Amino acid sequence: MLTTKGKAPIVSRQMLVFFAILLSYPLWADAAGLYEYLGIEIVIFIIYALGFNLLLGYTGLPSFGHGAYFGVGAYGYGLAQLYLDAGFIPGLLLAMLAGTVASGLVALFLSHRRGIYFALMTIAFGQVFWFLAIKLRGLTGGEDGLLNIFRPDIDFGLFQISLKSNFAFYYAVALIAVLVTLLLWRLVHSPFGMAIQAVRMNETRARFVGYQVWWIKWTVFTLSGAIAGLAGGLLNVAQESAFPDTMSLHASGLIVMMVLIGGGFVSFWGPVVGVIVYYLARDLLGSITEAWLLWYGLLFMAVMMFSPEGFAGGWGKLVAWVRRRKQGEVLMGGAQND
Amino acid sequence: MSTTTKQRSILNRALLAGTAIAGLAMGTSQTLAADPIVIGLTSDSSGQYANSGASDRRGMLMAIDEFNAKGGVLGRKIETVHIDTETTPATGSRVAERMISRDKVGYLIGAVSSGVANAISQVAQKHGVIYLNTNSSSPTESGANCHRVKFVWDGNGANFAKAAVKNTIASYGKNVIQVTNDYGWGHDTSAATKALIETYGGEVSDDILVPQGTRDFTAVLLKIQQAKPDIVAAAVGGDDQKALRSQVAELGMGQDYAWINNQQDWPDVYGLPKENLFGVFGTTWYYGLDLPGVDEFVAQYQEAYPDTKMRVPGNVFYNGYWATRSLLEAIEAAGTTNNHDVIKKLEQLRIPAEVRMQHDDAYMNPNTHQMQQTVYLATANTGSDDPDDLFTIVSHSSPEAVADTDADASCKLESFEDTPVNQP
Amino acid sequence: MGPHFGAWENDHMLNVKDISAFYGETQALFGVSLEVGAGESVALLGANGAGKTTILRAILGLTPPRQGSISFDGRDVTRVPTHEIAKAGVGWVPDDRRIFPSLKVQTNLNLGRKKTRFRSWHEKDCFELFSALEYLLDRDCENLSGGEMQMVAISRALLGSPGLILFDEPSQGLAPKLVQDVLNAIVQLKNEGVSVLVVEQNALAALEVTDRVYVLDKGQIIYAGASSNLLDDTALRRTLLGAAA
Amino acid sequence: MSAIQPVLNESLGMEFVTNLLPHLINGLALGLLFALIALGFTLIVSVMEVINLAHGSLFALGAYLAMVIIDPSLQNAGPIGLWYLGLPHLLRYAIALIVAPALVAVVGFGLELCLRRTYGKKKEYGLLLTFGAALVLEEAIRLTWGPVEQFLSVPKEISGAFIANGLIYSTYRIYAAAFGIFAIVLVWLFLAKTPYGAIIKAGAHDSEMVRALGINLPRLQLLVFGLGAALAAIAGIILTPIWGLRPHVGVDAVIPAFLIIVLGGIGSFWGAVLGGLLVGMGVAITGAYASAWSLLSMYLLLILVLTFRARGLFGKKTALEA
Repeated sequence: MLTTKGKAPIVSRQMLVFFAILLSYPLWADAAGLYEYLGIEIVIFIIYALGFNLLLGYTGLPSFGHGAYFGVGAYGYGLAQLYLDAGFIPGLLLAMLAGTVASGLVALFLSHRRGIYFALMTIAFGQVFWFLAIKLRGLTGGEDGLLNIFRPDIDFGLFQISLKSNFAFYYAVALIAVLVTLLLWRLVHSPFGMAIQAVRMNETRARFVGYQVWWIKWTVFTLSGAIAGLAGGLLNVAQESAFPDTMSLHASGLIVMMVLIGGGFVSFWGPVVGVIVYYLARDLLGSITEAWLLWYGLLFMAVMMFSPEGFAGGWGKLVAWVRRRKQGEVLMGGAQND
Repeated sequence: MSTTTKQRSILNRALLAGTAIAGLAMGTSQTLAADPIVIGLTSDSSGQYANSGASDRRGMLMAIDEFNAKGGVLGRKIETVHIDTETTPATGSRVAERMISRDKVGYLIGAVSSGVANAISQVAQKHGVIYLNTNSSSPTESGANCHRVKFVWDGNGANFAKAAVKNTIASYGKNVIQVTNDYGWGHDTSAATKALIETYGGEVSDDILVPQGTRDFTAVLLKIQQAKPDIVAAAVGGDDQKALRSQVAELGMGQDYAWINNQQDWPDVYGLPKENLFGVFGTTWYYGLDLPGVDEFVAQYQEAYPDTKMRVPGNVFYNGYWATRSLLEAIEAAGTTNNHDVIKKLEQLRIPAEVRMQHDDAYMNPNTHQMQQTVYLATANTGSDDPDDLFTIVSHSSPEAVADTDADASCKLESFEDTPVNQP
Repeated sequence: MGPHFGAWENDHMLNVKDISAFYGETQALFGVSLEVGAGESVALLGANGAGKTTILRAILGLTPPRQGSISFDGRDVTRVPTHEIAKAGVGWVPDDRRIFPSLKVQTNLNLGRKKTRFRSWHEKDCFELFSALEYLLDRDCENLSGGEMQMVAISRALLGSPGLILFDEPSQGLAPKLVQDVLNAIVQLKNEGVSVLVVEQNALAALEVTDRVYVLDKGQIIYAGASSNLLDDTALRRTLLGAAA
Repeated sequence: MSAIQPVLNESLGMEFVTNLLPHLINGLALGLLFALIALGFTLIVSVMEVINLAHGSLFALGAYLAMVIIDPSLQNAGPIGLWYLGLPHLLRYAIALIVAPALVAVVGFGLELCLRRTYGKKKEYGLLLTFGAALVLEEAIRLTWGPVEQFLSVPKEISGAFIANGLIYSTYRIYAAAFGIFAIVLVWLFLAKTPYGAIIKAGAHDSEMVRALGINLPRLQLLVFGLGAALAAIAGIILTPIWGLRPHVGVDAVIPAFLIIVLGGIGSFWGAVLGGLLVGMGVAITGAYASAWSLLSMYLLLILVLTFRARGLFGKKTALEA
């Protein structure tokens, strides 16, 4: 179960490992048969997934339409660059703002809904946004997407850094990922983090204890929407365009899959693992077989059947098992009941 | 299609290592053969255009096999990498990035969906990699979204509409209803058609927009019946079009109005009942054309692909084949793989009619990078029992008669200075 | 192992041996053992949360014990699926009745009907036990009173021809007169040869209609003996069960 | 786009009504088809509280199998094959309508056995397992039959068109709608009039109590899942002659099914039927007067209904909400 206690180090050991891998990636990517651009997308989706897991794993609210806010961020960034001539950082802030406004509005409808009805409302709203992205072609470029975005320079006043190369842009994205990770890590260990977990464990009880449950749900949904918007904005820069497909039900379903296959319900790091597994599977299986989704689907089914808490859950169980073995404890038999 | 091409990048390394070891073992001082030219095939193998994508790819590979059989290009073998672009622009973008940066491809070929073509061409332009849009027929591909590195080989919506509209209004009447798929390609095609309808004296009394993903056209068909037009001009694509076709055919409404449909890609209609193929539509090529060389081409196809369900090559295959062949010929003519030189050769491309197996000479428009070629107007061939012989060619129009004149105005190619030099 | 009291060693209908059970990670039972003989009626008393219901759930296989064993009618049923245990002849009258509210009384009864190796019960036998039941058959269960629901719940269990019937708080929420009806029914069942295990808060009532008693506290058996002993010994009863008993 | 004409006078009003009537009929027919799609979905969700996202893939699989049964490629299969191909088209269609759903039911059994491992855990796990199964089935269909558009041939007895009031209507559409009514009634009779129905309802309400009555609930769940899968297949066989047949046709089916059961209220049989009719009407009417928005109308309808009625039209509280 995903439970955090109030006290946590600002930087944990796993975090250091993650940062080390993140920041060294361009140095060994080529040798490992990978490439920089792949890293860019993986890191962007890690940001997206970490924010999404705030909602799914920590608060227990399944959103199957989160692609909408990712997409709104992507379009937000693109439009900011095309019409407001906004630079990299202002553009990203506007992308976040767009994600915040869109998810905040939707959250007004959602924050009083629970369980399956919550999930279905997210689908319905997600479809509405997706539909509008295709329909409002004057603004969004329709199904062809919003094109001709360019990778700008980051303007620090005194000097500028060009993001044209994948190498430079990778580091920009990686630094943002470091910031987002630190921020979210603090957040889940804050009183607010305790509150959202209380909502997940028992919404009714959380209400009795005195939490303003709808307000917590609204805030966490909006926050994850803002982070999705940021990630969407980054993908827009990476691809130099924004496409409606990122808002489709399929794309929204995939982020849920990634987070869960990694173990978002049991670990802060589940989403990170899930995104990496998905992208590597796609890149490696995808270059071997056209039916890669068949194999990925089977893998996913197997995970849901045998280790529904994902890779992180399976890992956790393995670690616990090894530890118990070491201590020579006898494993207790019998069925577990929740 | 050979399955080995997909694993090429992995095989490459193994082969390279193997050759190196073999070379050492034999103790020869033989120099390694020149590096192969790697071409990235970006056609879809899943999603809405999966089937066309497969046909497209078969065309490319047949051209590549021809060249490899005579020793490759500039003495270098041609290898291919294929990754599914899933009929999804965002995937197209990533696949292009991967192919360029990891698989080190020199050229990218293949697209059916204009969204994917667009996404790939942006990446290609950034890296200066020549990209052939084989089969996407959106007018914007050689208009607003044209690029210096991109060449478009299919006829576009404007070409096809020009071929169809004049004829139909003269024969059937002036009152036209348009049915438009409510997305970019639909609107572009519909707008081009509307302008033509008005030019030739027709009147558009209604434009029924149908959202992408529509599976049930009964409401639309009821409206058409209530309005009783002479002509229905449909710009409905992909799966939607297939649903529309079967529903019109079922009601027998194909004969009641003159239907002008957009282009019919061969893989989309192959195997469907002929009554589903009502109305007229444009295409760039048909295997039943009575021209020299066609029979040999069909025979070559059947020999190369004895197991495909489609027993004859269609327009998508044709475009894929010719795009690839023209690129390889341009490289040979340029004597170098340098992208700027190859682009210049392609811009001057001119292929005689008898070589292209069309009625007119085809040539590249250097301002829009779209191939100018004969456009055929076709309808269902209900008179034949041959399951392959689906079309009757009604007429053919010269490239000049159907030229997309708006494209020249809206296309702004990047300068050569703004296009990175690339010599694969 | 708990002490043996008056039960016939070779004639056990139910034999629960040293079971431990958990709800999630919380342990609810700590090595509980108890027996019910053929044709015997046994009371299981104890405070709220002592683990009484958990024992019934363990017997039914709904909360299988992690340790220990349960046998019914000479057969080990520790890891057997619930429906098999029920088919072997264990009936259950749960504390909140658990009547299916969207169905008619008749349908509820039909759902319980089955054959076992024990004496077969028919609807008319239930009517003899509860004369009012006959007139309820066409009613929707949503509109039944508490007493009527209890009648349906007991009859539904009986139509399953049980050899042992588990009552969970049968008198809970019923008016005094109805409580008496239910208690009479329990006595009658025993007379018909059905073994009975009754979990009750109302200790005096339960002791009056049973042969033996177990008292449970914090998941452990703290007393076992004849019901009459505890009924007579007010001081002991109060020590075990609190001042109200 | 034609706007809705204001009803200024009697004759204009009459014209409006006569114009509208065919669209209402269309909406009704469409609604019945939507209800048919949702039928198996609602059965599984109400009995087992599993949102079966593989519903669409089973829908597609049913149609593909039926296609093969109607027109198998038996040219080289000897006398039995030739004999089979010589049977009337209508008979082969009828065989397909029985055999294909039965085969899909077997696939449904397999899926239910996989799902078993998720019972008693988070509801999302079951849902996601079926999402994975949907991917797998769709890819398997693509590998088996290719990505090509296929064609499920319909016997001439139920195809073609007829003219009424000067408008052409599709015979098949009438058959499909009638079949929709037939299937709805059949499922309702099964649920309301057979002992299985009572067990299914009881199992949906309180699975523990049902097991404690000696009923083999796992076997029942297997049966119900198989039945739901078979109903998905039947919907696929009926719908794909209208929609066309391709590997991802299932996605077109599963999303409306989803919306419909939520609209009607999860667990309510008549809610699902009403939800189907509402969506059908909504799509048909917007199709007539604001066609560009016809597909979005179902989502807007859902948002509207759920904003005012948290559990849909006839929904009750279920475990899916926790």
